[in-house]
Parts: sequence; structure tokens; C-alpha cells
Amino acid sequence: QDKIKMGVSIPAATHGWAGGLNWHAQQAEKRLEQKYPNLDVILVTARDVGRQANDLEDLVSVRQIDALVILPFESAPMTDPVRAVKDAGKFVTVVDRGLTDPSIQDLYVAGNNPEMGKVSAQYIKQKLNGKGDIVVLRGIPTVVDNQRVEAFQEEIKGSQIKVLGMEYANWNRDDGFKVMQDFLSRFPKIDAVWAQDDDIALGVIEAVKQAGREKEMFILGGAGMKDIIKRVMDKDTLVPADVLYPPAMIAEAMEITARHLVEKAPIEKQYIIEATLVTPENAAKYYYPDSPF
Amino acid sequence: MTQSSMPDAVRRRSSGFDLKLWGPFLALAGLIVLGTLVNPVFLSPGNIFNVLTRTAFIGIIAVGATFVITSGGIDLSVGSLAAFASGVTIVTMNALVPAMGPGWHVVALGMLVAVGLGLAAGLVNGVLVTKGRIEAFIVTLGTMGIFRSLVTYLADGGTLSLDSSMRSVYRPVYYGSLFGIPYPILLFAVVALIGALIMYRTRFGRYCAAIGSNEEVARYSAIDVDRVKLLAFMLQGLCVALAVVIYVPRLGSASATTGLLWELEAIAAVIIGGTMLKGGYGRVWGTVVGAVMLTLIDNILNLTGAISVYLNGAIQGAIIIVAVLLQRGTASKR
Amino acid sequence: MTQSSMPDAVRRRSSGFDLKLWGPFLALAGLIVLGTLVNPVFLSPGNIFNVLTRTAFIGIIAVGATFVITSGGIDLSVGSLAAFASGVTIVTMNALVPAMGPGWHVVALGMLVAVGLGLAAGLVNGVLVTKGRIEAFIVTLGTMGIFRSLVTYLADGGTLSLDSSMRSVYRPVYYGSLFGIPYPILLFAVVALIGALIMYRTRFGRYCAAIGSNEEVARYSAIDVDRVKLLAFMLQGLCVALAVVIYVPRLGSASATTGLLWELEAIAAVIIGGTMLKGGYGRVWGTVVGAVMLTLIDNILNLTGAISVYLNGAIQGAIIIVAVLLQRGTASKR
Amino acid sequence: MSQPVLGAEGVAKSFGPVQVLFGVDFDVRPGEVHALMGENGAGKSTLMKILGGYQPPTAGTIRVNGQPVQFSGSGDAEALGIVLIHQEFNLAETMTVEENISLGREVRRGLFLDKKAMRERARAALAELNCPVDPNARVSGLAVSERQMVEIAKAVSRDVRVLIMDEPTAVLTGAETEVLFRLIRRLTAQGVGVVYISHKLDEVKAISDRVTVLRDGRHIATRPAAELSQDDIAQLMVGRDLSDMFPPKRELAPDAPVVLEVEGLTVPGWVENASFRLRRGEILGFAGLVGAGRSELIEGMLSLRHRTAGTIRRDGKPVRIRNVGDAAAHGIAYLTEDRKGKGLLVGKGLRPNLTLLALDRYGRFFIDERKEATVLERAVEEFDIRVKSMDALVGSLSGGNQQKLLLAKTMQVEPSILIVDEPTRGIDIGTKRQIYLFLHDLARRGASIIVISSEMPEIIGLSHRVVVMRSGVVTGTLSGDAIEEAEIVRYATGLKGGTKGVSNDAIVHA
Ligand SMILES: Nc1ncnc2c1ncn2[C@@H]1O[C@H](COP(=O)(O)OP(=O)(O)OP(=O)(O)O)[C@@H](O)[C@H]1O
Ligand SMILES: Nc1ncnc2c1ncn2[C@@H]1O[C@H](COP(=O)(O)OP(=O)(O)OP(=O)(O)O)[C@@H](O)[C@H]1O
Ligand SMILES: [Mg+2]
Ligand SMILES: [Mg+2]
Repeated sequence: QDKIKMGVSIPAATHGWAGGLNWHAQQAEKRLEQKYPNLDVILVTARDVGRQANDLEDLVSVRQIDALVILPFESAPMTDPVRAVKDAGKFVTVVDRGLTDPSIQDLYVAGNNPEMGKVSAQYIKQKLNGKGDIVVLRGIPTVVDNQRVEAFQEEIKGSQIKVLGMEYANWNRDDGFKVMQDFLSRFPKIDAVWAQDDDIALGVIEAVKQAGREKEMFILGGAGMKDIIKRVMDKDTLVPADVLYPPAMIAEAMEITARHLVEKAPIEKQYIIEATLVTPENAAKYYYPDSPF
Repeated sequence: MTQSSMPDAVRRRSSGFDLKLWGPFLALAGLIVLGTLVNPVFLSPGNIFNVLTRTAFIGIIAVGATFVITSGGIDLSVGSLAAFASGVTIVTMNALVPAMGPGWHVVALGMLVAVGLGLAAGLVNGVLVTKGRIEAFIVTLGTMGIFRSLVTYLADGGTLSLDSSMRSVYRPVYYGSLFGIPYPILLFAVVALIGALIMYRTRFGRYCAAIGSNEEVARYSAIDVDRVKLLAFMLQGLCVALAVVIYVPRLGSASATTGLLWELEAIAAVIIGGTMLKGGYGRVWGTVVGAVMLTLIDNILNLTGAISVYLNGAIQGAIIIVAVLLQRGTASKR
Repeated sequence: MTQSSMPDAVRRRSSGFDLKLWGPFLALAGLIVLGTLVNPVFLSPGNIFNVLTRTAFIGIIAVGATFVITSGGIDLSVGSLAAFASGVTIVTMNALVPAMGPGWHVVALGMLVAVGLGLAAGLVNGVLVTKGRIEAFIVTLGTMGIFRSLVTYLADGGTLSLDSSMRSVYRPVYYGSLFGIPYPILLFAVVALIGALIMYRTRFGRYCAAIGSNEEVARYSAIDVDRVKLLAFMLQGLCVALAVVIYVPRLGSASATTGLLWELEAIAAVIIGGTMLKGGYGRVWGTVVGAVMLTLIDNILNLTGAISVYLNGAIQGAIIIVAVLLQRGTASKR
Repeated sequence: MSQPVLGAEGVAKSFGPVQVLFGVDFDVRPGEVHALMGENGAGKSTLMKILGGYQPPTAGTIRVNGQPVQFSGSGDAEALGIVLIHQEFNLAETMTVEENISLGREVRRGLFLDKKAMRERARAALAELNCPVDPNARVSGLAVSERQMVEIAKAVSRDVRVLIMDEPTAVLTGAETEVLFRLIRRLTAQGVGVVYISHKLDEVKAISDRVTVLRDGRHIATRPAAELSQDDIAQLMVGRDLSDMFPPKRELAPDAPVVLEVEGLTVPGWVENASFRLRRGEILGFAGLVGAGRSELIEGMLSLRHRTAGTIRRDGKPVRIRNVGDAAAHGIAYLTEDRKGKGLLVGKGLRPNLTLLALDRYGRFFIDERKEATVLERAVEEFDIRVKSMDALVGSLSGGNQQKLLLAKTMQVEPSILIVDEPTRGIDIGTKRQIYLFLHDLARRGASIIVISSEMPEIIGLSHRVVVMRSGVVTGTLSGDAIEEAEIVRYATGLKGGTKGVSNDAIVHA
């Protein structure tokens, strides 16, 4: 029982991106346990905030972990439970969604949500030459979604880009399809769609195709799903670009943490993964055909 | 319980009964008027086809749910089953393509797998309810978790996507149309029609209602109660499978989120349609109307931009309540 | 002769019944054994307190649900109401801090707001069900959407967080303990005890059962059916408010995803506990056991690392079915 | 003569377009038993529901102690001491006996219920009725006679000044009826006015002071009971003479083959090692006290109850009967004694109820609704079901007419062996005779019939042979001149015949 135990707590695979997250976490678990025989990775997934808080309690009290890697369901509510883990003397790595009290974490590995909204807006602005009508499909009402949308709106302010409509599509393909169908009925002219997420984008693509309006607009998703990257790579005019927000960041966080735990490798406090714009030029670099996401 | 509702029913029957019968249709008409006021595009054939095509999934599933609920049961597992069956269908077709090449025969085999799985799942639910003597609520709560979990496992947490060569073969099943009417609408209509025939014109339909209203009487009337209940669950499974058959070609994928909360929507459609949650009295056409109403509310909200998106859910909820309030209200007043 | 045969009848009835009565407790015992086998830490006081503390939210809500279901209703809005009430409580406290400063009086006012809101929501549900004559399923499906939407609106799509100065004041309500027992467990115990007293020892409890069993009979026995139903919904609202009172200090925030699917869990706890979904027979202690069982399953899964995370749901589902199968099985055999 | 405590003047009642009461006068005085008589559907129950505050009259006045009153519900009437025992059961089945008896008038000590007091009260009320039911038993587990006793106990445990009993004895046996009469006499001695509805003329003669007859919703006569003979009452009710109730018995052919043979049938806890034979064209009576296990024997035979032993031979060949469907396939049909709980779907219409048992005869794939409608019309005529509209819900039929519908439903399978359990329960005297004729006729045409009945005259008047049961054991089979009341009672009470019944042990270990 002198193995080093690293607990990993992430949201369950309740939408595409989270699915990718789960996959990468499991891959990393296998890889790390092979690489470090005295490391035990304990991966738990939670359906909601309350359960994630429960998981943290269980990880500390009965699984007796030495370090925690957590991708919080939501920032604010998870702050206290993570603090409790920290107070129990564990090493804490926070991924993606920053706690409201950053002093808790020993390590922060994250994508940059405001940046993602900003990059998306810049691309759309540039591609439309600063003028056009767009629709926006939002995710699930959460801080992540808010940060992206706020940054996006901030960035298009002052341009002649007009947001015709904005609806929640819950990071879900079916909802993306439905909402886009109705946007297409409602607006005779749409120049671009900001779907914010590749799952939503997939639904949007089908709806646009069904309406036969592929020539009229382009779609910008986000995350870096392999299907979408492939389309970008293939120079699909409907999907000319994508903005990265890779679920693989969990694997990176786990690796850094493990290295620190086992090899006592020195670490920086913060690793920010930039919201890179994927275009046909650089798409091949971000294409992982074996990933489920 | 059946006894208790009797005098009410009697009173209504003699005078206002018809309105109870027509309530869902009136509510639907009201929604259509509302939709037209909100946005004239609402009545465009394109939008109407969109709405009906979307309704098809929940609608077909809800027709099955009408039988389960009428016979006194409930099935919470339909959404998860839809996801699981979609996943298995996709995996099967993908696996067959290398050997058989993309083509209709593969689609047919995929459909067969979906139907087989649907029936098997219904069988499992039904056997646990009838032989295991466990409440349908608990059985299907359990299988709901199981199916959802299995599809997540199958998809490795991510998404199962249909082979792109198969996609183009299968696509027309959702996007194609016959005499201008999209296939999903046609399938929905056929399922509803057959459902109505079974409910109102066959022994099985009668038996479902008899069991739902008084199981003992049914047993004493030579009805094989367990068998009928089992068949109702299998019929539900079949309906889910049919929904899957038209769902898969739409986006060509299945994931852990496919069909989330469909069970709630299906049950809501059934109840809004006038079927009693306690069983004993089922209305297939009401269910169809209920399902269409639910999609319409979504559609109308998407067609107007007036309200904060945050409040969509509130308006949706309010419309459901008001629609049903009006239909019940009119019924009881006259 | 009839006289002499009486003891038999008594014995016959009681023997079959007892096991049905003890079924949930046996299933709970089984789970505890399973947990201990899986990981000996399971029985550590720390873990047991953790499990019970967590159960408190769903458990308290489920005690309320027992009354609604016993009286023949159902309440799907509890999860959304919990989110909404949490949100309003947080907003209220945050608004009061600047004027009144952080302190217990603010917490008390916040709690008062939660309770008021819970009762008001129960009143709305109850009035729509009794005066509006709409099925409880539809009413609460509607208010479920409404409450959820309102909290989203309140939080502007994001998260409502309690002022940090208030957090430290309020925190002990969740994390503190009395004689070594965490407050949430104490509150849960008190609610369950009072719930059991009301269910088994007051007229109100009996009237709930009578109404759920046969509304007409209840009416004939001069019971004010509407009033009792209304009170049941308000009791449910109060229970949700109490859950909120201990939920807010736990995570100090509320968002659109707070309390998602709690309604399903609460109903599941009630049904697993042996209360009949159709009404007429309610068991508060059974509900408590049902709620604990649900948390235990989660906990046990966290204690073992053997299985793919994707399959957690499947194992959970299977355990629920098996637990109930065993308890029903033993009951019917003897 | 004292002033009426409760009275109706010119009461009329319509359900929608259908009028069922036409200006009826009726009253009851303190300390008297006033019997209300009439054919099925005459409007007796409706009138009583109006008096009990359950339904408002369409026209007319209700007076209590001479004062006109308007009830807004049964609670108002009950507050004035007017209590109605319904013809149909009104018990919450998932609750216990005590909870039902106390319902609406629970005893409290402080905030909480005084369960002990209520249990005592329930026990006392039941004891007064000699009813051996445990107050903690759930009503769903009780037999119909026990439920009736619970209803009575519930009624008399209230502060009652007028007790209205709508066919209380329809499901009771002679002994239980005696107990009830003792109770009624005690109540009247205390000044309680009793309204008594029954189709059993001898009972009415025995207990009542005055008799009122309704016919088709109209008041026909009110006379002192002493002035009327049973025949007079019958004549007032049906408007014609009813001389012989039972058609003369037809001799059974000595070589009539045995069509059904049951041997060594055991239903754990109810019936032990019971055997009997039924011959072609025979009417076989089953007599016994309540709890003798007659219904259970038949239900065990049909696998409606779990049976542990026994062989069944149909026309000499052993057959397997796993459910009612199998029985129907062998030409056996069973009319249950529990009309509402096991017989009819009260929330549904006449047509689906009539054909439910034999639905396979109405089309292979789709149900032939037209055929159903025709058959319904024929059944309504043949069984004289008095119903104003073919669309009526079964629950709105009068009790007796429901019973007739149930008989019609059972006959749908055209059985060659018909088993009827309390076939004339709640049926008026005129129709009773029709049913006897019907059964007789059926047997004459070659069907075999088993009649389970608690009405001795019925058993004696109809049966070729009588099987007597006691405590789950067949104690004797009587035939010919041995079929007479005293002899049957001797076997039924254990004075004669086998003495060993289903022992307590057998029940406990079952
Ligand atoms: N709720 C109702 N709706 C419509 N018709 C009704 C209703 N209740 C009773 N009736 C009709 O009123 C008539 C009188 O019924 P009632 O029950 O008073 O008869 P009854 O004299 O008690 O007969 P029985 O001896 O068979 O019990 C019947 O034709 C019955 O169908
Ligand atoms: N041994 C017993 N102990 C207690 N109660 C009994 C016993 N036997 C019978 N009873 C009660 O009496 C009820 C009537 O019994 P059962 O139905 O067997 O009688 P029966 O012979 O069919 O007579 P009937 O049809 O007239 O009621 C039973 O359902 C039961 O509740
Ligand atoms: Mg009557
Ligand atoms: Mg009997």
C-alpha cells in the first residue's frame, strides 16, 4: 500500500466534449500506470456538481489519495469541496475551469474560454469583412458558456456584425439540428453560424444541408473534434475553420501532476492551452483519427 | 380507484364528455394560432414539415408508451434504449461495410438489429415486471441506467459515427420524401394508425385497458395478464426501434447524450393527450397530438426572438399548463 | 365457528405482510454487506457520516414526496424548485449583506425566504392540481420548466455564488456537527421522524392514504380532499426548502444545473422504500432507507476501482433492480 | 305516532336527460325499521343517496325533524346523524379495517391519533357484529362478507340517528344476518330510525315495521309490514303475481355421464382434499357457512388461487386448467361472487364488459363492434338489464342490473359447465325467478351447473344434489329428500359428517 495515489475527478460523458475528456483521461490513466508502476490513478466521474463533491469526499476519506486532478463541473460550487481536499494536505491540480479562489490550486491547466470566444469572433469578423448577419447557438447555461459568449460579443462590438438570434443548443447535436432548422425558417439570410462547439456544429451542418443553403453561410464550431478538423483539412467551405479547446488537456494535467508526484519534477503553477484557430493550413497537426472525439 | 372516478366520468359522459375527448385537439389548434401570430413563417410548409419530422421520434415512442401506461405500467428506459439501439445499429452497420460493401442490404440488416434489440429490451423489462413482480417504475429506472451506460461504453464515452459511405446510402430514410411528404412523417403516421387500430379495434388494446383499470377483473376474465403486460413492453421496445431506424440517418451518430430525457417527453405527450397516468384508459390520437404540441412549443419559441433565452423553459412550462388547463377547463364547465 | 377461525386470519395476513414491510431494510442490509466486502473502509464512521450527510438532500425531499405520492399525486418540480430556491436564497443574502453585515440574522432571513418560497411553490402546484383539475404530472412538469428557467434567468445563465463573507458564517450549517453528528444528518433525522409521525400518527397522514387509495371514499368520509392534497404539495415544498437550507452552505452556489434529476431520485427513493406509486399506501421509513440505498450504491461504486467508469450507471441500475427483486421475492415466497 | 326524523317530499332526480325518480315521498320515524322495496333500478339506492347527502335532488324537499335542509355533501348529513351504508362498497382498500372504520372521525389525543382508542372502538364495533376480522388487517385482503361487516361497523360506530342500509345482507349469510338483526333491534330500541333495503322478502317481513314500494322511480305504496304478506310485497313490486319461485325439478337421467370430476383438491389455507362430481344436466348446489371455502375451492380449481394438489377430469379425461382461459376452452365458466372487485370494470361501458371474457369470438383480428352491439342488445333483452342508454358506464347501473350484466358476461363463452357463485346477489325477486328459470332451462338443455349460494331456499329449490362444506372440507353430499334446511345445517355446522377441517396447522405451515 505504499503506492502513490492520484485521484482524478471529471464530469461524466454527458456531452461530446466531456466524452472526449473521459477518453483522454482513461488513456492517460493506462499510460501513466504503465509508466510509473508505483502510481495508482483513481478515475471517478460525476453526473452533477453534488456528486462531484461526494466523489472528492470519497477520494480523500476512503481512497486516501495523495493528489487530486479535478476538472470541476462548475467553478464556484466546487471551490469549497476542493479546498477541503487541499486542507487535507493533498496536492491539487485544477483543470479547465478555475476555482473562485485560485490560491487553492497547486497547478492549473486550462483552456481559455474567453479567449475562445474572442478568437471565434475575430475569425468571423475577418471572414465577413466586418459586416453580416449571424446566429449563435449556445451551450448549456454555465459559466463556461457565459465566458465564451461574453467575450464573443465584446469582440464584435463596433463591427457591423449583427446577431440575429441566440438559443441554447446544450452542446448537443440533436438540439443543434433543431435550433438551426428553426433559425433557417426564421431568417431568410444568414451569413455565418457560431456554433461554439463541434457537437452543435455537426447538427447545424445537417440542418443547413437539409435546407440546401450551404452556399449562403459558413459554420464555426469549437473544441477540435476529429470530424470537424477533417472537414477543415478537406477545405469544406461550410466549415472553413475551427477553434481548439482540446479535451486532451486532462491528459496533460494528469501527466504533469504524475511526473511531479513520482519524479518530483519541478512544475510551473500554470499551463494555459491557447484557443488556437484551426485552418486548412494547420489542421493536419490537430487531427487524431483514433480518438472517439 | 376506478370506482372513485366513476361518477365524475358519468357526469361528464352525459354532457361534456365530448369536450374532454376533443380537448387535446383544441389545445393544438390554440397553439397553431399562437404560432401564426408569433411568426407567419410558422405556417410555411417547410416549417410544418420540420416540426412533424422532428416529432416523429418522440411521437413514435409515445405511441408505444400509450400502451404501457394504459396497461398500468410506465417505461422510463425508452430514451436510453433509443441511444443504445442507435449505437448498436451503427456499430453493426460499420462492421458489415468492409465485408458487404455499403448498400441497402446493410441498412436493412442494421434496421433488423435495431428491431431485435428493441424487442429484446422490451422483453427484459416486461419479464422483470411480470415474473419478477417489481414495479415498472423501478425496473425501467434500472434498465434506463443500464442502457445508457452500455452505449457510453460502446462509444468509449464519445460518439459513434456511421461510416460515411453508409451515411449517404441511409440518409434518404430521414431526409427523403414520398409524394412530398418526408419519410419520418409517413412512418409516424403509419405507426399512429396501426397503434390506434390496435388500441381501439383489437383484443390486445381492450386487454391493456382492462388490466390498467382492474387487474383482478382482467384475470377473472380469462385475460393472460402477464402476457399482455409483456407484449405492451415489447410493443414499446418495437416503437423505440422504429424511432431509431429514422433517427440514425439524421445525424449518423449516437452518443451518451442521445435520447436524453426522451422518456419524460414521451410520457408527457401521452398524458397531455388525455391518457390516464394510472392506466385503464388510453388514447393514441391524443398522444400524437400531445407529441406534436410539445415540439410546437419549442418551435414557436425558436421562431420568436422576443424573449430572453433563459426564460424559454418557463414559457414552455406555462404553455403546457395553460394548454391543459384550458382543455380540462372547457371540458368540466359545459 | 367464525369466531374460532379468527386467529388464523390474523396470522395469515400478518405473516405475508411483514416481509414486504421489512424488504427495504433487508435490501439495505445486503448493500451494507456488499460495501464492506468491497472495501473495509466502508464501515468507517467517516464514510458512514459522509454517506448519510449526502443522503440528507434527497432524503428530506423524498420524505415530502412520500406524502404527495401517497395521496395519489406526483411532483416532478422538486429538483428545479431546489435550484430556484437556492438561487433566491443566495441572492437575498447577498443583497442583505451590505446593509446588515454578514451574520446569523442574514442566514436566518435567507432560510426564511427559502421556506417561504418552498411553501409558495407547493401552493401553486397544489392549487393548479386541485382547483385547476390538471393531472399532477403535467402541472409539475410545467412548474419544473418554470423554476429551472427562473434560476437560469436569475443567474444570467451562469452561477449564483454566495458572498464569501456569508459563506464562512453559513458554512457550519453543513459542515458543523452536534455531539459529533453532522447537522444535515440531524435535520434529516428530525424531518424523517416528524414525517413518520405525521404519516402514521395524524389525521393528515391517514387522509393522504385514503385519498390516494380511493378519492371518492375519502370524500364520502367528509374529508376535504382538495385541502389535503394542497397541504401535501405544500409539505413537499417545505421539505425542498429544508433541503435547500443545508444545500446552500455546502457548495455556496446555485446554477441552472443545480438539483438536476433530483425529482427522479426522490421518487425512486420513495418507490424503493415500498410506497405505492399509485398512492394509498405510504412509508416514510421505507423512503429514508430508499434514499440511503441510492447514495450507498454511488458510494460503493466509488470504493471500488475495478470497473470501467462508463459502466457505473449499468451497475447502479442492476443493483437497484436486484435489491428490489430480492425484497419483493422474499416477500412473495413466504 | 312520533314525528319523522328524516323525510323526503316529492323528490325527483335526473341524471342528464334521464329521470330516475319522480316525486317520491318517503319518511322514517325514530325507532322504526322502514323497508324500501322495488325492482332493480327502481331508484332505491338513488333515493337513499339523496337522503344521505351524497347527491342533490333535482326537485323536492328533504326534512330533518320537520325542518327543510339542504345537504352540500354527505358530511352535512352525517353531522345530523344520518348515515348511509352503500350498496357498493366504500372502503379504502389499501388501508386497514380500523383506519376505514375511523376514517373522517379519528380520535386524537393532543396532536396525535389515539390509535389504541380507535382500535378498541373498531374492535368493539366488530365484536358487536360477531365479526372476527382483525382491525389491523388490510381491507384488500378481506372477503366480501367481511367487507360488508366492516361497512356496517363503520356506520354504527358513528353517532347515528338514522341508519340507512342499502342491501346489507346481499353478501351475508343467515347467521350473519341474524347478528345484524340483533344490532338493528338494539338500535331501534335506542330510538334510531332505520331504512332497510333488501330483496329478501322474508327478512323484510321479519325486521320491518313499515314497507314502502317503489316502481320505476315512482312511489307505489307505504303500508305497515304486518298488513302485507311476502306475496303482497312481491306483487306490489313487480305489478304481477309470483306464485312459484322455482320451476319443478326435473329428474336427472340415471345414466347421465359425469362431465366434471374433481378429486383431492387442496388450496393451502382454505380447502383440503375436496372432491366432487358433476353430471350432465345436473344442478349441483354448494352449501356452507361463510368461510367454508366454497368459492376458494372453485377458484383453486380454476387456478385463480394457488392449489397444491388435486386432479380434474373433464368427461373422464384429466385436464390441466392453468387459468380462466383454459377453463373456458373446456367449456367451464365461473361467475364470481365479487362483482365489483373481480367481475366488472365499473369505469367502462356495457359493451366492453359484456364481451371481455369471450372477446376472441368477436373477430379474428379486429373486434367486430357491430356484432358486439347486437349481442349487447340481445343480452340486455334476454337478461332484462334495465339500462337507459347503451353507452352508460357500468358503474352507473343499479346493483341488480350490474349482477345481470355479469351473468350475461359469463354466459358469453356458452359454457357447458356453468359455475355461479351467489348468482342472485342483489337481484329483485321478479328477476330472481327469471334467473332460476334460466338456470333450469340451461340444465334441461344439457349444461351442468354448480350453484354456490348462501340462500338456503335457492340451494334447496334448484339443486339435484347438494355438497356441503365446512372449514374447507366436504362434509357431505345430499340428494333427493335429504335436501332440506335442517339437514344441510347439520352438515354445515359439523353436527354431522366429517369433523376434521382445515386445521390451524395446515394454514400456518402453508
Ligand atoms: N350516476 C348515475 N348516472 C346515470 N344513471 C344513474 C346513475 N345512478 C343511477 N342511475 C340510474 O338510476 C336508476 C336507479 O338506480 P338505483 O341504483 O337507484 O336502483 P335500485 O333501486 O337501487 O336498484 P337495485 O335493486 O338493482 O340496487 C338506474 O336506472 C340507474 O341506471
Ligand atoms: N379459517 C378462516 N379464518 C378466518 N377467516 C376465514 C377463514 N375462512 C374463511 N374466512 C373468511 O370468510 C370469508 C368467506 O370465505 P369463503 O369465501 O371461503 O366462503 P364461501 O364458502 O365461499 O362462502 P361465501 O361465498 O358465502 O362467502 C373468507 O374469504 C375469509 O375472509
Ligand atoms: Mg340499489
Ligand atoms: Mg365465497
